[in-house]
Amino acid sequence: MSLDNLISNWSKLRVRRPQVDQYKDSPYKWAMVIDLDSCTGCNACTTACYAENNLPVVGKKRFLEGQAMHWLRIERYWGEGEESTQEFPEQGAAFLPMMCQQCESAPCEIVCPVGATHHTPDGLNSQVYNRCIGSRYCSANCPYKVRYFNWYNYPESAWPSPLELQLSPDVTVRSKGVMEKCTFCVQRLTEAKSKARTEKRNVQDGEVVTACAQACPTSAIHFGNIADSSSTVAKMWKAQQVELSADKQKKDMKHEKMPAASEVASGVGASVEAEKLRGYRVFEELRTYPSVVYLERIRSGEV
Amino acid sequence: MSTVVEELDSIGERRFEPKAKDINEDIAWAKINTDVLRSLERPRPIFWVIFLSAVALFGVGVACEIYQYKTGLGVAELRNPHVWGLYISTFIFWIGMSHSGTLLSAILHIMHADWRKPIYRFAEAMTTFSLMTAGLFVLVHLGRVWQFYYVVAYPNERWTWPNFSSPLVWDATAIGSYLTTSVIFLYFGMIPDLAICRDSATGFRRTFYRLLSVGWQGTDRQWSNFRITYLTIACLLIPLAVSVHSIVATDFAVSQQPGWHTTSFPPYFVAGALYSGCAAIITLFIILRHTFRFEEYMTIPILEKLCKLTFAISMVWTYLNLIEYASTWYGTDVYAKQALIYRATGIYRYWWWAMNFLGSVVPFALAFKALRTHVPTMMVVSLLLNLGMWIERFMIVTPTFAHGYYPWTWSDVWWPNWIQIGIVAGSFGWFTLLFMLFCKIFPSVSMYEVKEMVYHRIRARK
Amino acid sequence: MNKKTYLMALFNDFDAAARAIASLREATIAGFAMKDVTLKSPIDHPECAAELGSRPVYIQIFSLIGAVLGSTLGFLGISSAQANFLRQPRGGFPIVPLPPNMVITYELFILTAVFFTITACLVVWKIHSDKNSLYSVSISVDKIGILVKAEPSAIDAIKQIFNRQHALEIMENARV
Amino acid sequence: MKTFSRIVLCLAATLAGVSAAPVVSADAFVQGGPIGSQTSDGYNALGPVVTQPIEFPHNRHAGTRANGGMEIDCLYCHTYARRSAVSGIPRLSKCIGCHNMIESVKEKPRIKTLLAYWDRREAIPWKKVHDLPDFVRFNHERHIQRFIFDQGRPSREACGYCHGDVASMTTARRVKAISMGWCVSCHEKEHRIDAVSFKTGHGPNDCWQCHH
Amino acid sequence: MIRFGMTANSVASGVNRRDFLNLVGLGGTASVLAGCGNTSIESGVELVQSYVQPETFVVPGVGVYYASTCTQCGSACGIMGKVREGRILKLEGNPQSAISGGKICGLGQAGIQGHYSPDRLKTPMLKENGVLKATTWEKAMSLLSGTVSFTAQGPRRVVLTGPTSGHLQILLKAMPQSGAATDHVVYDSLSTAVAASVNLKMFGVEQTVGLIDKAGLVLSFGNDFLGAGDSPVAAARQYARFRKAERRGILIQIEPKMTLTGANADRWVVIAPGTEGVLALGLVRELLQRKEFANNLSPNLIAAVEPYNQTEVSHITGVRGDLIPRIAATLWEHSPSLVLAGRYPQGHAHGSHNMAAIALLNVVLQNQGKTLWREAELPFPQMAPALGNFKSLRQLNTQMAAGDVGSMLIYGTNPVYSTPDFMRFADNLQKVPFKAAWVTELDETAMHCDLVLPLMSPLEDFGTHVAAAQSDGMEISIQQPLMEKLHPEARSFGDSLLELLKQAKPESYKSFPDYYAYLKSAVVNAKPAFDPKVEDEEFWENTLSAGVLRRPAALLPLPAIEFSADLVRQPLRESRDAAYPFVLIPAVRPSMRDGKAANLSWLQESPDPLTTVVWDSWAEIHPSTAKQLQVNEGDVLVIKSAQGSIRAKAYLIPGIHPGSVAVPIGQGHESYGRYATNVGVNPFKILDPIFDEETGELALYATRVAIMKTDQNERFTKDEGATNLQQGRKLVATLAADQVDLAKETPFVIR
Repeated sequence: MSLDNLISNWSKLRVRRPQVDQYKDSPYKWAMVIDLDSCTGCNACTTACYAENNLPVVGKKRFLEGQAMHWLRIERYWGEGEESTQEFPEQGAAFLPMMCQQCESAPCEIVCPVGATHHTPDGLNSQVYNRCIGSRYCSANCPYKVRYFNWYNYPESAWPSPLELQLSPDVTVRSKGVMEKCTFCVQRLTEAKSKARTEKRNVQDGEVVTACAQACPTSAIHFGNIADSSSTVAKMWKAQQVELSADKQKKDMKHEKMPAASEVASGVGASVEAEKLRGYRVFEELRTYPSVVYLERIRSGEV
Repeated sequence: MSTVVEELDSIGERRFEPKAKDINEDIAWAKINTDVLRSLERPRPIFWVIFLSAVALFGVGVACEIYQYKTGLGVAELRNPHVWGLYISTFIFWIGMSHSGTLLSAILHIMHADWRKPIYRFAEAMTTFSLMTAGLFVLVHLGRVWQFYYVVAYPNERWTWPNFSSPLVWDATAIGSYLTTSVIFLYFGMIPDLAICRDSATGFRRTFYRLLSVGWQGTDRQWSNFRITYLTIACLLIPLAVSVHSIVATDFAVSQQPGWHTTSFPPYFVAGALYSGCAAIITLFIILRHTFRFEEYMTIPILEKLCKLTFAISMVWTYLNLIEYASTWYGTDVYAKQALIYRATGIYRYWWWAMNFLGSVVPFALAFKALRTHVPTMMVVSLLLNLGMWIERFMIVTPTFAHGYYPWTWSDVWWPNWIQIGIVAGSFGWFTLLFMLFCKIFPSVSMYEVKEMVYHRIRARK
Repeated sequence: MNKKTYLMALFNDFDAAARAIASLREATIAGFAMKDVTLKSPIDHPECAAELGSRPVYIQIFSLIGAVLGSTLGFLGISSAQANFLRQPRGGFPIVPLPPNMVITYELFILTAVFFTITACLVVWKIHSDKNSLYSVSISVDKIGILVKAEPSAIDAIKQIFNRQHALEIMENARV
Repeated sequence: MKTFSRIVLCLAATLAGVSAAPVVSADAFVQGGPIGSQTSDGYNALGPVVTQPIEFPHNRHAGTRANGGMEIDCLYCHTYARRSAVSGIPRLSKCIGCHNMIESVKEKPRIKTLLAYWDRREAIPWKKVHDLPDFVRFNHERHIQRFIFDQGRPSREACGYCHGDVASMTTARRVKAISMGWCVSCHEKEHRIDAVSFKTGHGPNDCWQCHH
Repeated sequence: MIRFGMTANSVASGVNRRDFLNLVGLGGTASVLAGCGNTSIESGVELVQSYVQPETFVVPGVGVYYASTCTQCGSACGIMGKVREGRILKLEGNPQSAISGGKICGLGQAGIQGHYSPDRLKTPMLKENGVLKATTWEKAMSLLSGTVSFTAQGPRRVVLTGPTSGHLQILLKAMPQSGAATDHVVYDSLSTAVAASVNLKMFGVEQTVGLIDKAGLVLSFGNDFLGAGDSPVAAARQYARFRKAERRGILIQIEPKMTLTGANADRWVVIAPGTEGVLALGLVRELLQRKEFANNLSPNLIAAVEPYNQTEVSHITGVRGDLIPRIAATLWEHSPSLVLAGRYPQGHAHGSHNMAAIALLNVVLQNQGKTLWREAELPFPQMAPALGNFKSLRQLNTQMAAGDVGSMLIYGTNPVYSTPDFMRFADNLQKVPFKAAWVTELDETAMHCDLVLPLMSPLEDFGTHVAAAQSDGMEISIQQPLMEKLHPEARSFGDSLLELLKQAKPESYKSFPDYYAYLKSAVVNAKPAFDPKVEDEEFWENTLSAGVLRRPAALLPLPAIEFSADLVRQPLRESRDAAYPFVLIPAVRPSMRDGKAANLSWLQESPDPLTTVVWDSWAEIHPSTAKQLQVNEGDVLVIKSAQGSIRAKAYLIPGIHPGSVAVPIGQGHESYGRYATNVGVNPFKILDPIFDEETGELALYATRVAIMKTDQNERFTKDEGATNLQQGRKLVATLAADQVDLAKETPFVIR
């Protein structure tokens, strides 16, 4: 709170983010990999999220009015285009667990008038309930629409006694008029970091996971620290050639340069084809630089 | 004086062909005072009827707001993804309306268009009151309005500041500045008239006007300082007004959503603001002309000029609108294009076509002399234009929420509910209420400037 | 000074008033100075006021001062506030972003300039105001008044000049 | 107001062309000074008196020998503070552990109340004195680890930063402002990372450290 | 993670050292509800968490994990409960459990809500003048004692329960043995008794174990193993390994209405309801034509499957003709394969035949010993689960109607809700002079009882469970309290049973003061089978701490079967009934099962995976059917069978056979707490009296209905927005399996 802050901030923090080595010196950058081929759409993760994060049950009427409070929602799509072409969904349904993508360059962060949502040193997109005044600009500007607003005072109605005994004391219960969203279970991260600091070390891979990743019966959700290159998630990002600070993946550029169909048929382009990787981030072209990598669903065409 | 006037008049008749005069230049100055001050007299019963209706309408809005405040914004059927609803649309509408006063007083003042003089006062009042109404919507739409002071940059015990990168903070400064400046401008331009009121009033009203007229005696020093100050503020007000609505436009243009993220939004918003302001002036012009029998001041030729101005601005608006469609249509942003197609074909399609019809086709009525000199027609047309401009704001805000980036949250069912409509209606009651009070307390025609106008016109004929 | 007497003549039109002021200036009357003549009119009439001689207006200097102060202090204030906002690393964007500063500075620049302008104007009026000066309500209708402050010895000469220009009414008031 | 004065100072310094003169870092190694003087804004509000089930004499247990105290370390009783976010209240059996042995005071009314609770195996309903709003998460463990274990400060001083000199009170009362700015003012300061090195670091400035 | 068992003296001894499980200092919970509104710092308003003499590991503000077992379905997943300040906060999977492997499903997560439910029954209730009124346990026990008789004469005294296992099952078995009751009837509305009977007939065991992760291809006839299956968490874990195997496993799902498993299939094939057996035989016929079979074919078999040629099968099942040889070829190429059969083929009059045909396919594919096994031997067969069926309830119902039943003790089942109207079960229940139910919440059956007793929630109680299907060794799951009783009057069902048994056979049970003591002594007695070296107390502690008693045991091979012609009997094609042109599919929702979980608000608000509907019932129809009927989404339909009708909104879904309408099971409770009551409709009620010809089980999917459109249209309460397509955005991208090299993608960590 002083002049040296002013000076140092001008020089140090006037940087464009994300940049390539942004988390080179920092101990943590939390990120996820969600394998859509493993995801069965069973909703275990969403219920785990309700249990972990004190999410209110809004009831039928409010759900109907679009006021549901699920931080993590499972979307089910029947197709990719604008019209459904098949009579029967022969390759099943496509499920997508969608939660806050913890963007590196989050559209919500710049527009919040009071700075209630900001970027943490761990690369998370925070939401500070007590600072929020409820202008909902962040939600308006979120391309993923994963921010949920407390349209009512849920503490009054959502937990009739003794249901309120289930509420986690580590997570603030949100009253009316504030925005909330997936936090990557920040209460777990804080606890793990605190424990690690007491033991004078960094949080190790697998030591802390989000509630959804913990519950997922097929282990489709992987959570970890990509600042630590030895972590599973960092390895998965690397294997999928997804880079945090790139808005277009190298493999996709390769893919664009893919040979014509005739060449593929003659075997010329086969090597390029074989390199097809599954990792992508939703709406990468919007340059939000999300921290969640999805792995494409696989379907066998043999039958 | 009268001899000179008569002489000049005879010359004028010879030199200027039958073109209608903006105002009867031979009007006695004393008559100007009496005519205008008559509007401050004890109101007729019909005044109270309308006034109380306005209070009642405002009361409806207040009741809705109290309910919403106590229960949460959910009662307004706001939801994901429709998080803003009518509140922000109507906020932009009122902000836009506020640009009329600036246009008529400041811009036309600088351009020496003296026909503005009989009508700018109420336009300025409209500016002030519509800004006050717009400000209410900012508060109404906040989830935790009791914490609104978090937006204000002030040293506090939390050691926190607002986020200056947010267009909402720019909004707060811009609207705050504009409101302050508008009030100052309205008041300052009124000082000589307040002195007139002081001179003809008695009792506590005299004291009231005496305090407000800050010792105005019409001395040459007062006049010369007044002239310069007024001009300076007018000059400062114009860029401010332009910045205010372009900053409101940045609320959308700075965001990333399809249909909002448009470079042409700031000028488009400013044009829309001037447009809706002019339309509102025509409406109030006709109402005041009729109510206070200001036919001699708010004359048909002035109305005609206003209509021409409105028509010109409507064409600017139309152009900017088409530019936006064209750049989206031929651009590569598929999301924005889908959003545009959705506006034209989705559930809000009737509104979208209505907006284009009312905003771009109806103003052609202003291009015909027969129509624009016909007062009832103009009343209808101006109301239609206002409606069109309100729909424009609705169509900016709502379809993007309904059809944004994320298909899963596309919604095809959202319409505002009675709480939102009640609060919007209440805002009209609040505006009417303030405007009626203004008309009864302050002269809604600038007396000294009408005198200047006729004086200079007579001199010009010489 | 306190022995000076106030005298105000009302005229029907600006031409007469202008002629009266011209006569006053041409006449050399002891105990009377042109700076003590004030024109009171229902509308702004710069041509007539010009007869009184040069009376410069300094308002715009204050506007300028306001504008400069508003923009510099505003810019610095906002920057320091931003820089001190808990030093939170803000994802993707610098903590002291220039464009928003420009926008807000722009608003503050205008607002401060307006404040300075109007304050200056009101102060100027206050400086020149004279509580006991003569005033007639007809000035606010359509009459033009010329207020003169002079030694009692000069009063008669001035009255004569006024009467020569067909003054409608001459009011007199001795300073207490 | 101090905040404001700093901004003004900041501006004045900039206008005068003075280079970055650190305002805070001058007291980099001073971590609060004497107990009771650490508030950032001159606010030393004494909170309300809280009526506890037993008027516990902190001064008798933890006060200095000179004042008739026994100089028991804070962490002896408030033992949870070193390993949990909450410092907690010592369990009843801990009180009894000593007081079963001390015959001399067994007949005193407060001790009788205490023993009555023990006989009923009933937890004593102590009231919270330093009760933060529910959206604030203060972690005792981190602060104890840092100031007592890493820096080797006496617990009476370290605890006293926030709780005041409880050892001079009977039942504890709130002494410090405990406002957000007050917390931040300390987090902004450079603190030595341990007792021996001269490396410094400051507390986290991330909102989510305390609010989630 | 800190994991602890309950100390021995914590329950038995007088000193309550586990008072940390008590809710002390409720101030903490009052404050959680205050939310982020109040910004002021307060003194002296809340209480501090304070203990008398807690365990040393208890630290305020730090969660302690206890192992237990989930009882939300029969799969007996090991769970961990996070306990803090005497409150259980969250359930997680127990990594020591081979069934859950540290994972947990949504249904399991929501178990905590049943515990904290605001509608828990708090006191015993006795019906007086048709109204349930609070009473005392003394009175209740004296009434219950009346049902214990020492003679075998007189009307029947029945204990009716849902599926049970473990030591509770031993006590229940002892009830008729000791004379405390005459019958123990186990009822399960969603039983797999048809499959069990077919398995018994063909393989000699009721339960076979299919190893999904060992298969290269899984062909599933309507087996929703990922959703509402026998053990969804274990199956999902296997499925993940199956997908991530070196050669990625292929899943083909054949069913009339898409299940969650079907939604994950590589190829989902729609089939006319009830014709699964025909398709299976068609596939058998295709396979038999391969040259590998040329030498060792049974001529019986060839002759038996001869009629099921491609055209005929395609005609009957509606499956495209060219698909049949392709499926057969893929089955062979991706050997070892695994053919699974689920609820859909069982739920018909010829359900047994369907199941036999599908089992035959497994045999032809030679999957026994590769992917299909018998369970390992359970060291304590008396603890084996008693799987319910429908047939015995039907018999009981007849006895009740005849007035042969004198008393009925009901636990863990809700037949008034789940029996079809044609049985008139509720009316017949009224003919039973005395009926008592143990429940946590007043459900429909409890409302019809004379005595209703408050049950401890599963998170407050002790118990042991043995899963019906275990593919990895053999384990007994231990259930222990995670929290002190929330309602002091609630009691364990085991305690009540023990009390009754003590009256019937005092000498056998007098040494056990309560069910806990019985359980502990029984578990400790089992020590030699697990860890004979440790002390009894330590063994008990270790058992509680681990939450499971595990014995690594190899799966056993299935016997070779002799082919007989009656295995391939398939009915003639059903004649279409013009009055009831559609087949009703009462679909089982993974989160609701038979309706037991409908009172949990998390599950009510958890969108159905395929329709994303919440808090409601709906009728799924195919868009082509909808077009034909001129029905739009949200139109209220009347679905009418010969037995009655229900109303539900139409939901258009491509994943259903056009001749069917699916209505989910689980909703439509008349009494079951605030979250379940009056939500949706109950399709059980309109089922036709059609039963499996061999076993007498209710045919769940054989009811024929007519659909009538009404004028009403209501919006759906669903998560899905205006579109269910991706509109060209890359949200969920799909790659063909041959384009991906999964080996490059390691590491995957699958537990």
